[in-house]
Amino acid sequence: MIKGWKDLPIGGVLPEPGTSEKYNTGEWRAWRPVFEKDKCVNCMICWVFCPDSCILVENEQMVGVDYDHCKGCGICAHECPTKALEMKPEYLFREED
Amino acid sequence: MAQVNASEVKIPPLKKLTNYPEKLAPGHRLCAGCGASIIIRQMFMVANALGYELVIANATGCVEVCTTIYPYTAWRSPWIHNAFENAASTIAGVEAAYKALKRKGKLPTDKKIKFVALGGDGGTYDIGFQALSGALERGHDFIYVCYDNEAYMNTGIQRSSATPKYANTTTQPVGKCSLGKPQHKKWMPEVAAAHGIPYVAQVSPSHWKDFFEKFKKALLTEGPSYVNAFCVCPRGWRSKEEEGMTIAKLAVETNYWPLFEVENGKWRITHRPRNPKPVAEFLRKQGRFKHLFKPGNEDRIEEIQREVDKRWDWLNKMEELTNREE
Amino acid sequence: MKPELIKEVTYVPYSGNMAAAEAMRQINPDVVAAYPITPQTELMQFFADFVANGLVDTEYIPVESEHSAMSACVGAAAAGSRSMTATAGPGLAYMWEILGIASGMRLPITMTVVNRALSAPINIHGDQSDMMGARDQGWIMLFSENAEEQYDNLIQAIKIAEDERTRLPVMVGMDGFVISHAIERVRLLPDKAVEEFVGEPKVMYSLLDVDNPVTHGAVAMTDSYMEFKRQQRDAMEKAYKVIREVGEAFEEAFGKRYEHIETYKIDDADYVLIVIGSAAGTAKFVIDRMREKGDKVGLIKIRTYRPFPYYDVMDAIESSNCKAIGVFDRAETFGAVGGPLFSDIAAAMYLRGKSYPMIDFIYGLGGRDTNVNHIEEAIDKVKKLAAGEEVPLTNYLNLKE
Amino acid sequence: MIEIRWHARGGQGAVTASKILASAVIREGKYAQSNPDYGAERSGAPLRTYNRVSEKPITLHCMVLNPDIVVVVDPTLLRSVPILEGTDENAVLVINTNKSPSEIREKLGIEGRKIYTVDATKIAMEELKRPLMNIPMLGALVKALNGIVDIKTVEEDIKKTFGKKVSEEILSANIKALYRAYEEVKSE
Repeated sequence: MIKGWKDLPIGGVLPEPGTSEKYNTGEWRAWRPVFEKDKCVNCMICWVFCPDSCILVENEQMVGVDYDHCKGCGICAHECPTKALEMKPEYLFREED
Repeated sequence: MAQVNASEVKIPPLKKLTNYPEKLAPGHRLCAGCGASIIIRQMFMVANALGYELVIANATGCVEVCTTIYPYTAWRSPWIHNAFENAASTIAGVEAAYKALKRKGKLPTDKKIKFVALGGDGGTYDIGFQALSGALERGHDFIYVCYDNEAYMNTGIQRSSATPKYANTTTQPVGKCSLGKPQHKKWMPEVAAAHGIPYVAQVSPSHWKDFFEKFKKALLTEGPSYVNAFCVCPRGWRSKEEEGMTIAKLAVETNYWPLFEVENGKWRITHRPRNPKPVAEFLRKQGRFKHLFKPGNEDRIEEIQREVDKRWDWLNKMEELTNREE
Repeated sequence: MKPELIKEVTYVPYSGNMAAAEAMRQINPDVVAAYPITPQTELMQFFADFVANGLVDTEYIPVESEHSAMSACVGAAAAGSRSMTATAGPGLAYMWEILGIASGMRLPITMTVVNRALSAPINIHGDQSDMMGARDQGWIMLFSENAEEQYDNLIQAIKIAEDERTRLPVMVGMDGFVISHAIERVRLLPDKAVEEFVGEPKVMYSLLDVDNPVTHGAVAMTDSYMEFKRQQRDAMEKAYKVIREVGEAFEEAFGKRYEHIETYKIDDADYVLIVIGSAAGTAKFVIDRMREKGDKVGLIKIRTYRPFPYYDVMDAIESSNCKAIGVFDRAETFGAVGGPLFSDIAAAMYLRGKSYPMIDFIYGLGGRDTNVNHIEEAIDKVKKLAAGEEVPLTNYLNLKE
Repeated sequence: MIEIRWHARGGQGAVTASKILASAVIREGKYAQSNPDYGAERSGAPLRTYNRVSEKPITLHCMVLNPDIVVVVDPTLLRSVPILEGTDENAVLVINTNKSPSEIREKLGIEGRKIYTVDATKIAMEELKRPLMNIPMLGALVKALNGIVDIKTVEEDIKKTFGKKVSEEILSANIKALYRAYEEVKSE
C-alpha cells in the first residue's frame, strides 16, 4: 500500500486531505449504536458530541451512523434525550468470518 | 481588520452547522470516546459557521499521532506537526509567513484564515510552556487550544503539571506510601491571562454553547487567545467511554472545571452552577481516584474540595475586581 | 518595498557578522526568527536594524529561544515562505532536535552558524564542535574561510536549499570572533544582482494554500520511516551536484569561483594539509613561507562539508606528490580516532583504495589561537611522518603540556 | 604587511579606533584587518586589539604575535602589561604620555625601537572633556604609519562611524582631537 521511496512525496507530506476515511475504524467496535428514526427529534446532540464524525446528517436530518468508522463509544446513545440511539452488542450484527 | 463586535456575530443553530463539511475526517485512530476529537470538531463547527479556515500546528500527543498515521490523514485543513514542545513557535512561524506573503501580494486576500496551535496538557503546561509563553508575549495572531486530559496520555498516563492532586498516574502511582500525585493542578488559564493577552477562556465540550461563544470570540480576537478545554480520557481516567460528556458536565457542575473567560483583562465566570455538586461526584466516576473512596481517605477528598473552592473564590474575586466601576 | 542600497560592486570594511547580515538584507527573506547568542548576537542586531529601518520586507520574530527560532522557521518554510535564522554554539545545540525535523520535512531553511565552542566549561569563542555535533542531522553544510565567503556562501545557500532536487536546509559556518568580529575587506554585490541570483522561492505544499490542505509532519511508522530517510540520502547525494551548479552560476554572474573544495599550491605538494574555516587562510600564509625555504606544502580547504566531497578531496590528493597528510580538526570526537574530518578523509581514501600516511591535529578549541608557529609545528610532524618516523596519530596544537 | 597591536582598557574605544583604521585603509583600496581579542572582561580591564594593513590580500586569521607597531592607549598600562612582547628592535611604539620619547625610553629602559609619544589624555580632556583617548591615539598612529593611510580618509571614516550616533559638536571635537594628536605627536 505504501509506495517505494522514489514515488513518495518528499518529507512525509500528505498532499491529499482526509484520507483517513479509507481506514476502517468501525472494526474496533464492540457495541453498535442503533438508530430509530421515529424517536429522533433532530436535536443534533449526538452530532455535536460524536468524537468520530460518524453521525450522518442529510438536509439537517439525522439519518444514521457511519458504521465504517464508528468505534462504538456510546456517547451518542448516552446523551440522546429521546433514546433514539441504543447501544447493542456488535456480534448481533456481524456475520462470522 | 477592524475589531468585530462579538455579540453581533451569531452562530446558527446546530442543525444549520451540519451543512458544513467535516474538517476532521473519520477514520482517525483516537480511542473510542476521546474528548479531544470532540473539542476539535466543535472548533471547526464555529470556524465553518463564521467562514474561517483554520491552519493548525499540532504538538506531539494523542491527537497528532492518531490523526496522521502515514499514509492517512484525518485533516481537511492545513496542518503541521513539528515537535512536542513547539506548537506555539511553529504557528508563530506560519503566521509570520502569512503576514509577509500577504504584504508582498503573494496570497489571495479574500480568505479568512485563523492560526491555531493545538496541544495536550503535556505539550502546553509542561514542555511547551516556554514556547507558548513566548508566542503569547509576542502577540501573534493565533489561538492556542489546549485539550487538557490531565496527564501524558499518549505515552501511557504519566503525570503532568495538569494532573490533579491524588490522581493515579503511572509515574506517580498509588502505592503503600503514595496516594498518587502529591501536588495540585497548575492554574494554566490564569497563567496565560497573566501575559495580558486579549482573550483567555476555559471551556468544556459538554457545554457546547458556551464553547461556541468562546471560540467565536477567540476567532474574532486580533492577537493571541488561549483556550483551555476540558478533555475526557476514558482510558487514562479509567472511566466509561459513554460517560465522557456526563463526566465533563460534572466537572463543570462541581466547579472542578469552572467555565470562565478573561476578555481584555476583565474576568467573567460564564456559567454558575445553581447548586454546585460536591467534587466527589466528579471524582467517583473515574478509576484514577478510586483509592480516595477507601475508608480513611475522606479528608483527601475534602482537601480536593477545598482546592476547588479556593479557585472558585479566587475567580469570583477576580471577576469582581476587574469589573468594578471606577 | 525595500529600498535599493547597493547599486554596484562595492568593497567595504566588514566583519563576518556584518557581511552575513548584509547578505540577509539583500536576500530579503520572508521570515527571520532568531535568538541572540554570542558571537552571533551582533549579526541579529544588524538585521534587526534593517527591519527597524524598513530596509527589508521581512517578518522578523525575536523568539524566546533557539529552539523556537528553528521551530518558527519550520512553520514559516512549510507555509511556503523563505525563512532564515542564525545561531552559534550552544544555540545550535539547543536547536538540535528541530534540525532533524527541518531536514526530515525537507524544508529549505538557511542559517548562519557563527561557530562557537560547546560547554562545559562555558566558552564563547570559536571552534567547530557546534556544527560537527550537528553533522548527521541532514543539513547541507558549508564553511567559510572569511567574511566575504560567508556572504557569498549565504547567497548561494538559498539556491542550493530551494532547488527541487535538494529541498534541504543549509547551514553556513564561519569561525566565531576571528571572522565574525574581525573587520576585513569584503566585496559586496549589487542588491539587484543578488535579488536576481536568488530568484523567487519555489513553493511546494504550502500550509497557506487553504484550498488544497496538506498535512506536514505525519507519523511514519516502521512501514514508511525508512523510505523517507532513503529520500534524504538521495537528496543529499544530489545536493553535491546542485552545490557545484550553483557555484558555477555564481562564477558566471559574479566572476568568483566556488567549488566543494579549494586547493592551494597542491599540484607539486609533498605534504598536504586539509583544513576547514579561517585557519585555512593562516595555512596559506605558512605554505608560502615554507615554500620559500623549499618545503613543498599544499592545502585542501573543505568548503562543502555535507555532502562530503570525497572524490574532490581524493582527486586533489592524487594530483599532488603527496607523501603524507595532516588533517586539521577544530572539534573533538572523544573516543574516536582523530577528529571528525579525519574520519571523513580516511573514508575518502578507502573509496579510492588508497592509504596515505595521515595524522590529525586538534586545534583552536574554545578560541585557542592557531598561529603561524603552530601550523609550522604541524607541518614538521607531517614531514616526519613522511620520512617514516613515528608520530602520534592525534596531536593537540598550542596546548599547555 | 604591517601588524599593529593596541593596548588599552575596556571602554576606552580602542576596538573602535582599530576598526576605523582598518576601515580607512580598505576605503583607500588596500587591505586591512581589525581583530579584537575578546574576553569576558568589562570596562576597565586591560585588553588587546590588532590590526593588519597591507597592499595585498591578507589571509592570516590569528593573533598578531610580532607587531611592527604597538599602540599604548592608557599610560597606566606601561608597567602592568608587557607592551614590548614579540617586538624586535625595529618596532615602533606609539605611547600616550605627557613625557617625551627620550624620557619614556629612559624610564622604561627601552632599547632600539622608534618611539612616538603624544599626550592623548590631555588632548581628550581638552577637546572631548572626557578621557577618551582612542581617537587622539589613532591620529598619532596615522602619523607613525607614515603615509600608509591618509588622515583625511580616517576623518571620513570617523564621520561615517560616529555620524548618526553622536552630536555634531562631539563629532567635530573628535575630529579636532584626531588632527591635534596627528600634529602634536613627537618621535625620536
